[in-house]
Amino acid sequence: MTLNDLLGCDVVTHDGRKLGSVIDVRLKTAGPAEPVQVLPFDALLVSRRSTGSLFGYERRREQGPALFAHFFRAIHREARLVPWSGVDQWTPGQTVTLKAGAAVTPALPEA
Amino acid sequence: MKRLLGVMLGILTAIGGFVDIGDLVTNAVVGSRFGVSLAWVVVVGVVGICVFAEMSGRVAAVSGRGTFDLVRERLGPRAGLLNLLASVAVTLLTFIAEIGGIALALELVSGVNYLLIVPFAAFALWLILWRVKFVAMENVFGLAGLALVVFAVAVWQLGPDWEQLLHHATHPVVPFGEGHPTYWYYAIALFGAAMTPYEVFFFSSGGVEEKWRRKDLIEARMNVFLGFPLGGTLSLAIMTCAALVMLPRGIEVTTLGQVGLPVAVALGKIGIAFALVGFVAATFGAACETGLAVGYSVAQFYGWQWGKYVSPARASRFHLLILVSTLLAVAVLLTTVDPIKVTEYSVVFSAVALPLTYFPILVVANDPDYMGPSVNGRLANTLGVVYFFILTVAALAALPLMLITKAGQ
Amino acid sequence: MSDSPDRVPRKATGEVSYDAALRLLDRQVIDSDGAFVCNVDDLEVDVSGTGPPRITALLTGPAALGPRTGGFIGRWMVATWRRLAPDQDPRPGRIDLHLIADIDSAIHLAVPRRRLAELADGDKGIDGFEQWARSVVIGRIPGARHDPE
Amino acid sequence: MCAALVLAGCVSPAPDEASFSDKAAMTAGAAASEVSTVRLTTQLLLADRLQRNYGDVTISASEDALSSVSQTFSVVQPPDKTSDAVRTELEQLLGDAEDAVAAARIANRRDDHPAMRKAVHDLGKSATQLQAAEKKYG
Repeated sequence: MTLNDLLGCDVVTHDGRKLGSVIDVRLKTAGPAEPVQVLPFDALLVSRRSTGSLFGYERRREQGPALFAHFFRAIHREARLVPWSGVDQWTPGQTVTLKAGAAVTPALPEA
Repeated sequence: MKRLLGVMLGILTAIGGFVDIGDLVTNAVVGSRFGVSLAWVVVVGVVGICVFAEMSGRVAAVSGRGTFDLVRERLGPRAGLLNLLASVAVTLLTFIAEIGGIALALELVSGVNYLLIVPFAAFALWLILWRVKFVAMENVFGLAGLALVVFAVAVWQLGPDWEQLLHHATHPVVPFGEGHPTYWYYAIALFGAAMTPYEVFFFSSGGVEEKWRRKDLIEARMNVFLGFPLGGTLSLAIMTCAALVMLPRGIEVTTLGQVGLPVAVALGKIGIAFALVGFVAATFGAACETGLAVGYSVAQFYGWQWGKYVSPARASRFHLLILVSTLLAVAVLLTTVDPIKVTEYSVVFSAVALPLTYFPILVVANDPDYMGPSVNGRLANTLGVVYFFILTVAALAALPLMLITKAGQ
Repeated sequence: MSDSPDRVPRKATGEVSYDAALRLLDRQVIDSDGAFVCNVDDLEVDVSGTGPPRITALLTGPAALGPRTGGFIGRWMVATWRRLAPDQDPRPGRIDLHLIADIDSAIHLAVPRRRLAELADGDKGIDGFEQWARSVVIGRIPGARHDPE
Repeated sequence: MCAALVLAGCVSPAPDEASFSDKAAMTAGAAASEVSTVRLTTQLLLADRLQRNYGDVTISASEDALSSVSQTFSVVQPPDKTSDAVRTELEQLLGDAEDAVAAARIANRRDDHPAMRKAVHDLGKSATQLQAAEKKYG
């Protein structure tokens, strides 16, 4: 299994509603000073589009230029963060199905 | 004292290294057809290359990453690959034009047909890229390229009516007999010549090779902010020479020989001797830079070892790329395609390809993960966004204008 | 290069999480001598055991990059590489996460590149093309092993 | 890119009279440019202000360019009688120009100053006529 089997997968809620597709995976480290041993999945970033998601505007507040930030945040205004604990099932290369009551929050932190 | 000398040397090589075959040809062609009515484009182009080079130099120094490392990281492998193919194609076209330019310059020196010179010039070039250190290469060709100052002396010697010249430059009108599409087509060509993408790949990769740190940024910025505008002045001098000597005689520049004739009018044989040294140095230097830029781009995209600070055996794929590009350039030139025509197309396609690398660099220069506290300030971002729009408009307009004007006929 | 004071090392920023596509994929991998090794073409995911899936290794080479490139070019990339690879069933180059010393704008390894082949099981993908280019063309040209003058 | 190169390099047959005289004007202009280049180069060589090799290469390049311009024009199909007149007149001028340039090349290679002075005069006349033709047809 590789990360490519997860990126781009459709993300579907338990009642079959499509949230978007996986644009990134947040990984947890053991701590800032700890050596990198294994990196477990922490959360999924989900958006309806993939254009420009590698610029990071939809998940970070501080990055300019303002014009680009506005543009890409508008494209990804429905970008969501879903904790991996809320994932029910992952079919590699196809879909990720969420549990009922998974905590879906906006990807962009509050200002 | 030693540091000051280093800074001086850097600025001088930046001036001498600014002009390449694209600048020589395009500025002379434009001067002979449009006078100084397109001089403003050189100014816009020089400010643009300053903005772009400062940004990518800063990114290189702070993050230690070359341009195509970042292009792939920000665009992903698919869009990144298309970007790489387009950029490398344009850089290769420029590389071919530069080698052709060396051969044409040496033809003017020796009287030997340039096609016979091409293989020898290419071999000498490859040998330099194989053996000579980055800094030595840059300094020798940059300093010799300063011989092109002879064009500025020639303008002064021709004694133009400065007031009138300035008036024409600041109140541009399309000259009689030229259409508006042609005017704008050459505006884009001139812009592409001033802002050729390889300059930035080369500049930033050089920064990574020489292991720039934050403290080296001041020096790099001086090179950019003093060297490039002064180099741009040489471009303007070449244009003005053609405007003063060729335009009144109804001569449209189509060969490298014609580019130098105004210098002979103003300064005679000694002037031509300087101009020839300048032609050879400028094209040789730029051929080295474009050849390396091809290797840098592909190697950075795939994460291969690259650079001139290790022996060729430790960067085999990088050197294989350079070798293959050189052979390809020779093969193309030996089809007897006119190197001046190749040059004219290369500068226009440069303008088309520019936004592809400019945009990712602008984004990364704002990314705190890479840049920490050295992200773009307000000025860099304002200029950065303004130029993003200028570049995009120029890139989109270039090909339609090329078709409408039949490449500027 | 890993000791450079200018980069923004992970340890200094106190980051506790990474976005994999943004921070790890397509990054340059640099060995303990400062030589460029490869790019991160994909990441290995381990789904065994309880708990969430874990990234366990960096993957590199056409077999990893091809599927991510997709389309005709991606398939062609993998097919060509399969044909040229000396192994029967070649796998992508693999670098275990244990070998990573630090992550900043690049991924810095704790070992020199020549040890990678011994450490990674069955890896030929990291250095195949480089070795081919060296043995067939570049290494045969006089002066290939001299440092530039 | 290739398509653009091909398109730009094409010379289409002239379908009507206006486009034929446009082509004639362009041809006259391009020819005048080459003739003037040879004239300027010869003047510089006469005044010993230009290296011999440089002058030689420049003149040969202009001679080649002139003959290619003239050849390209000679194969354009004139659409009507008016165009025939334009064609005859311009062919005459192009022929004169090619003769003058060839004479200049020969004189320069021999370093024959009187012949070079005569060539400068002839080239000047040819350039003036071509420029007048360019204005007339354009």
